[in-house]
Amino acid sequence: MTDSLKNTALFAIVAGLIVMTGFTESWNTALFIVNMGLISAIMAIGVNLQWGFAGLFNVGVMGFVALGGLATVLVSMDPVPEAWSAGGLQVIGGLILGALIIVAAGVAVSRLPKGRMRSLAAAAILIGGFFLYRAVFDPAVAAIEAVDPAATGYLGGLGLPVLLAWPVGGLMAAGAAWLIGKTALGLRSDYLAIATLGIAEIIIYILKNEDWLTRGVKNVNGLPRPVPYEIDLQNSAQFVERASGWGVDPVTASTIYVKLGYSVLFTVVLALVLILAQLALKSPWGRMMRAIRDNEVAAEAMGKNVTARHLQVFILGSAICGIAGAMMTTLDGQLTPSSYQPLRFTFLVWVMVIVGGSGNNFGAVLGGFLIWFLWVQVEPYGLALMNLITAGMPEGSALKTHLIDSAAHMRLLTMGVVLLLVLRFSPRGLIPEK
Amino acid sequence: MIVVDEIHKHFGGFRAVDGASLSIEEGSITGLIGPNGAGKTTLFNVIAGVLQPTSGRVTMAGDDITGLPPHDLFHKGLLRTFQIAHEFSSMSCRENLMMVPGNQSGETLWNTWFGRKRIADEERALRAKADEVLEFLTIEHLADHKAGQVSGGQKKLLELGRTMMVDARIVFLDEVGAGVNRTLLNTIGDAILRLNKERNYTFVVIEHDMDFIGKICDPVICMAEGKVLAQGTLDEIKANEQVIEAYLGTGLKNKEQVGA
Amino acid sequence: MDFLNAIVALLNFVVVPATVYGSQLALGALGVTLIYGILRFSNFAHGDTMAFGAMVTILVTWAMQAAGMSFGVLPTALLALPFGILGAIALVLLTDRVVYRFYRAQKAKPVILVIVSMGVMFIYNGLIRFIIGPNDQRFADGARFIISHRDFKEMTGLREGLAIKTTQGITVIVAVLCVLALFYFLNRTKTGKSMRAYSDNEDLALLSGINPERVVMVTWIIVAALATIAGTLYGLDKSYKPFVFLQLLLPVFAAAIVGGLGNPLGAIAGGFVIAFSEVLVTYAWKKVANYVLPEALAPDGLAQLLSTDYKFAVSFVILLIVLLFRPTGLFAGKSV
Amino acid sequence: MKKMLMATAATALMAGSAFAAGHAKEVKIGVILGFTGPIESLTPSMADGAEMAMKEVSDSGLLLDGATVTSVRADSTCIDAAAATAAAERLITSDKVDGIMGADCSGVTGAILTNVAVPNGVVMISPSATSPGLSHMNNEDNGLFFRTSPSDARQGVVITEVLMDQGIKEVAVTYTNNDYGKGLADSFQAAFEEAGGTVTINAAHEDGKADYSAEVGALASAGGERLVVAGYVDQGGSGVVRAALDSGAFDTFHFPDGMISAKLLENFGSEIDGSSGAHPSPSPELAEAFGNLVDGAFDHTSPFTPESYDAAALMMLAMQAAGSKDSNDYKSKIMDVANAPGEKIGVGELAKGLQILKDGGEIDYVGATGVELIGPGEAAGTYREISFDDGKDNTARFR
Repeated sequence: MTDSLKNTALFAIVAGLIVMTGFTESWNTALFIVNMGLISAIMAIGVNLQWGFAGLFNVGVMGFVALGGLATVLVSMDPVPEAWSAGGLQVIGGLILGALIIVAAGVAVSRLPKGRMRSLAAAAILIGGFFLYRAVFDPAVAAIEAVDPAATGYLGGLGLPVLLAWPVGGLMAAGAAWLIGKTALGLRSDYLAIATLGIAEIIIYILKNEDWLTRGVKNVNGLPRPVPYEIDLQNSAQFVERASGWGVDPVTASTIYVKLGYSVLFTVVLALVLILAQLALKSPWGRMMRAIRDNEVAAEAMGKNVTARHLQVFILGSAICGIAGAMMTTLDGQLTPSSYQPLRFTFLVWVMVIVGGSGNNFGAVLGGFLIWFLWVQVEPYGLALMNLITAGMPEGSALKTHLIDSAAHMRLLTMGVVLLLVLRFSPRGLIPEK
Repeated sequence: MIVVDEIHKHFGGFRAVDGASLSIEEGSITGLIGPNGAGKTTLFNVIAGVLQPTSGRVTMAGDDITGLPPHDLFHKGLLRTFQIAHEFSSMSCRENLMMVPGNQSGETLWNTWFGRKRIADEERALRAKADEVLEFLTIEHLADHKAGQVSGGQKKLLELGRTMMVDARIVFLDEVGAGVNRTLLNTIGDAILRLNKERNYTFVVIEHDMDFIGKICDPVICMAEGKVLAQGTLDEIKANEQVIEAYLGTGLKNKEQVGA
Repeated sequence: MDFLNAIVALLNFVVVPATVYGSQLALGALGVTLIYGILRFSNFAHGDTMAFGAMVTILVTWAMQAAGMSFGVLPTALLALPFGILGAIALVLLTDRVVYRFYRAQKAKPVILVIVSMGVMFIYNGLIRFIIGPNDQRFADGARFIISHRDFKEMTGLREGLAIKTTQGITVIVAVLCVLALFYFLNRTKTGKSMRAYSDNEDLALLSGINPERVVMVTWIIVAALATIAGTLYGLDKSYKPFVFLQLLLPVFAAAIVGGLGNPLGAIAGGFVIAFSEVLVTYAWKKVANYVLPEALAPDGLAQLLSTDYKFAVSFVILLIVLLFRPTGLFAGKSV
Repeated sequence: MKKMLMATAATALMAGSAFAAGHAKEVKIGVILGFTGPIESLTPSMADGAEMAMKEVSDSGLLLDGATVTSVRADSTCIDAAAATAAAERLITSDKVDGIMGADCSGVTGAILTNVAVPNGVVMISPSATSPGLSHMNNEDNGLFFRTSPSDARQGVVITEVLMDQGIKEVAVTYTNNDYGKGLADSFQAAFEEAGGTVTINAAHEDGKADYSAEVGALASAGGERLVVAGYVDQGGSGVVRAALDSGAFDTFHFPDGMISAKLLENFGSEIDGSSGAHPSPSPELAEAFGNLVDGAFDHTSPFTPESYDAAALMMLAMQAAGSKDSNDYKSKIMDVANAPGEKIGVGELAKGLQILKDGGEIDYVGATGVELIGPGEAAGTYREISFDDGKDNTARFR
C-alpha cells in the first residue's frame, strides 16, 4: 500500500467515524465534533511547527490558547464606560509605569559599573518601583472592579467584530511568545518544557485574578458571534419556510445551519494555515528548519542563526495556537479563565501531534480530529462498555455500581493507552514525516 | 590570516587551553597535532565561536573575532567540520549541501509565500552547484540518499563538501580522518589539496594520522597541556625533544588522572 | 514580650508549615531528580506514582484499622507504608518492563521519554480513579498534636500560639531519615556508587562493568519508595485526593529544577526554596509588624507583597529567574 | 455536499423523532455534571440525588399516565466548555432528553445554555451554578433556564444577618477561586460592610492545590473574630479550615452552603464548636425526611445534593402540570409548581404532588431545600442557620 493511499485511508476512517456518529447519534453531535476537530487541528499544527519541524518542546500551549481567548473579549465585547471613567486611564498609566520601572532597572544595570553599587541601585529601583506601581495600580483596579461587579466590573473590550479577534489573538500570542522566547529559548529540552509549563500557569493566574481585565473567575458571558443566533433563525419566517422546504423542523435546521456556518469559517482558517505552513516547509526555509532540528551545532556552523530561527518558529507556532484559542472562545461564546487546565489544553494537544505524526502537518490535522473524536466519544462508549462488562453481575452489586460510576474515567485511560500504543508501534505517528 | 593571542579556556579548575598563541598563514594547510587532552579541539571550539574563551583574543585578517557566534564567523568565511560527523541525518546528501549558502531568499517566510518564482530559480542554481560538489567529491551516486545512512567516511566527505558550497576563506577540519578507511582518507586528502590549490582555501587540520599530516600539512603545530609547544615542518616537530616528552609524559600523567 | 510574640507568630505561620511543605516537596523532587539523573528524562507520571503509592497505603491502612491494629500515638498508616511501597514498586517496575525499557533499548531521545511518561501519567490517573475513586479519603489516626497552640500559650503565657502536629513532626523526621538513608546508599554502598557513576557518565560506567538494567531497576525501586513516602506523608498531613497529586507535580518539578535536575542535594534545597518563597512572598506581615513596630508605625493594610492568588505564580517566577541566571539550577544539575 | 448533508441530517432526525413519539411513556432527563475534573468528588452524590427523584416518580406511575423516567448521565468536566457542549449536544440531539438537570460549574453551564439548550429549546435546571452573571442570561434564555440554588446575593445577606446577630463585626473571608466562591465572597463583603462590619481580608484559595499554609498565614495575620469559608467541604475549604484550626489562626468559622455536609463534622467534629453555618433548607423535618429517603444509599448531606433532587423533581412536576414533556410546554409551569399558591409538597411526596396536578390542583413544591423561585427562575431560598456545639450541628433558626 502506498503512503498516499494509506493516508487517504486514515482520513477516510476518521471521517467515517464522524459520519457514523451522525447516523447513530445525531448530526448536531457530529458537526460539533467536526468544528472542535478543526480547531484542534489548527492547534496541533501550531505545536507541530514547533516540535515536529524545529524540535522545540513547548508545554505552554495552554497559555497561548488562553491569550487568544482573552483577545476575543478585548476585541468584541462592548466597552464599559463607567469602568473606564472610574479608573481606566489610571490602570493603563500604572501598567506603563510598571514597564518604565523595569526599563529603568535595566538601564541602571547596563550603565552603572559592575559591583555592589549596581546591584543595590537596581534592587532599589525595582523595590521602590514596585510599591510606586502598586500605589498607582491598586486603587484604579479597585475602582474598576467596584463597578457593578455582578455584571461587569471590568473594562470591557473595543466592541469590534468578533472575527477580528482571531488575528488579534494570534498577534497577542505572538507578542507573548516573543517575550518568552527571548528569555527561555536558550534552555534545553526538559528545562524549556518546565519553563513553558510554568509560564502558561502564570498567564492563567493573571487571567483568573486580574478581574479588571477579564472578570477573572466570574467569566465573561455572551460574547458576540460571527454567525446568527439559532433563536433568531427560528423566529425568522423566511428561514422557517426554507427549512420546511428541506423537510426539516426549524429547530434542527437552525442548529445545523449555525454549526455549518462555524464549520465554513474554521475550514477557511485551517486551509489557510495549512497552505501557508506547507509552502514554508517545502521551501529553503523548511530545509533550514529541518537542518536545525537535525543538528543545531552544525546548522550554526553553516551560518544559520539558530537562536533567531528558534524564536521565529516559536512565535509562529504560538501565534497559530493563539488564533485557535480565539476561535474556540468564539465558539464557546464565553471566556472562562478557570477552564484552562494543562491536561486539556497542553497535554491533549501534544497527544494529537504525537499520535497524528510529528513533522507532518497532515498528520497533525488527522491527530486533531481523531483525538478530539475520542475525547468526546470515549465517554458514551466507555459507559456502554462498562454496562456490557457488568451485564452479568447482580443488580445493585457494589462492584457493578463502582465500575459504572468509574466509566467517566475511561477518558484519561484511553488517551494514555492510545498515546503509548502509537508511540510503541508507530513511533513517528500515524502519518509520519516523509 | 588567523592570529590566536594568549587564549585561555578554563573549565572550573581545569585549564583545557592554557595560554595558547599561534598564527595561521593565508593559503597554508596547517596541521595541529598533540596528545589526547592537549586542548586542540577546545582551542578549535574557541576559535569557531562554540566556546567563549576565559581570556585572550582571536583575530582574523586583523578583525577581532573573539567570541563571535559561529553563524557570524560563517559569513566571514570561517567554516569548520566536526570530529564526529555532524550531518543533517534526515535530509538527503544533496539537501545537506543545498542548505549551506547563506541569505537564500527562500529562507525568508514572506518569500516562501509570495516569492515562489525567485525561489525556484535560486533552487535550480543551488541544485546544480550541489551536484557539482558531489561529483568533485566522487559521491554523486549518494545525492538522494539520506545523509544519516551513508558511511562515516562519506559523511566526512559531505562535511567537506558543505564548505565548498560557499567561498570559504579558512576551513577548520577536526580529525577529518577519524574512523575513515585508507582509500577514502586519500580521497579526502586529494580534495583538500585541490581546494587549497584551485580555490586558495586556507586549512587547519587536527589529525592523529602522521602520514596524512606529513602528506598534506605545512607547517605543523604541536600542542600539549593547553599550550603550543612547537611549530615547523613535521620532521622538525618529530625531532623536537619537548614534543617527544609531551607525547610520552602527558600520556602517562593523563592515565593516572583518569584512574584517580 | 512582643518581640517573642512576633517570632512565635512567624514560626507558627511561616517556618513550621513551610518546613513541612518543603520536606514533602523535597521528597517528591528527589524522585524526579533521581529519574532524571539515571534515566535522563523528566517523569511527568511522578505525581501519579505518589498518588498510587499513597492509595495502596490507604487501602492497607483501612484493612488494618478494620482488623483493630493501631500504632499507638502514631498513625497506623506508618505500619501500612511498607505495603504501599511494595505496591508502588510493583507498579513502576511493571511500567518499566512494559513501557520504558523498549525506548531505552532504542536509545530514544529524552524528549520522547517525557512524552511517553505523559501517556503513563494519563493511565495511572485513570487507574487510580478506577480503584479508589476521585473523592477525598481520610485515613489519619493516632494523636493529632505534638504540641497544640493552646498548650503552647498556656505553657509560655504568650499571646501567640505555636502548634506542631504529629504529622508535621513525622513528615520532617521521616524526610530527614529518607534523605540520610538515600545519601548513605548513594555514597557508601556499591550499588549506590555505581548509580552515581552511571549518572555522571553512562559510557564510562558501562565500561567499568556496571549492569545498566540493574541500576535502572534499583532507581525505580528507590523512586517508588520515595514517592510513596512523600504521597503518604502528604496525605496524612493534608488530605488524600487523586486530583491534588497532579497539581503537586508542578511545584515538585519547580523544586527539582530550581535545585538542579539530577542533583539530589539540589532537590532538597529546591523543595525548601519553593515552599518558603510561596509562603513568604504572599505572607501578610501585618501581625508581625504590629508586634515589632511602635504603634505609630504599624501598617494599616495587610503589608502583603503579593496577594495569595499569585502564590503558585511565585514559585514559577522563582523557577524562571533561577533558570535564566543559573540555567542548570542552584546546584549545577545536568544540562542535557 | 452541504445540501446533501442537510438532507441526510434531516432524514435521520425525522426518523429519530418518529421513533421517540412511539415511546411517549418514556421521559428522559439528562444529568450533566462534572464527573471528572476539579469537582469530581462532589458530583456522584448530586447525580444520585437527581436520579432518586426520577426513581420516585417512575415508581409512582403517575407522571403523564404512567411514564417511566430514565436518567442519561453525561460528563461536563466542570471546566472544559467544549467537552461539556459536546456532551450536552449528544444528550439533546441524540439521546433526545426532555430536560437537563445541570450543569454544575457556572462556566460550563453558561456554555451549554447558550450553545445547546437555548438553540434546541430544552429546559435546563442547574442545582449549583450560583454565578450572578448567569442571571443576566435570562433575558436571552427564552425562559428555559432555572436554578435551585439561591443566588449569591441572597446568601451574602443571610451570612451578614447570622454574624451580626451574634455581634460579630470583624471577619476574614476566604473563598474558592471560582465563580461560586468569588461571587459569594464579594456579595457577602458588600452586604457585611453595608451593615457596618469589617472584612479584614478577602483572599482566594485554589481548590485541589497542594498546600494552604500561605493562605492561612495571610488570613491569620489579617485577623478577625471569625473566618468565613466560601468553599467546598471536600475541596480546598476543608484544607483551609484544617490548617487554620491546627495553627490556631481561627477557632470559629462561618460555613456557607458549599461547606455544610456530614463530611464537615466527620472532618472536624467538636473542633469547630462555636462556629456558625447556614444552608438552604426549609425545615428540619424536610432535611431529615431527605436523609431518611436516601437511607444511606449515598451521602445526602454532600453539597448541592438536595438541590439536585429538587431540580429533577421540579422538572417532572412541571411536565405533569403542563401535561407534556415538551420543554416549550412545561417551561412556563416550573415557576407555578415551585411557588405558592398550592399545597406544599415536600421531599418524598412527589407522588402526592403528581396526583394533585393530575387532578387539576395546584402545588407549591418545597422539596429538600425549600425551593422558592423568584424573578427570572432563581431560588429565593429559606436558610437553616446552624450552630455547632459538642461536635454536632444544631439548627438555630430559619431565615
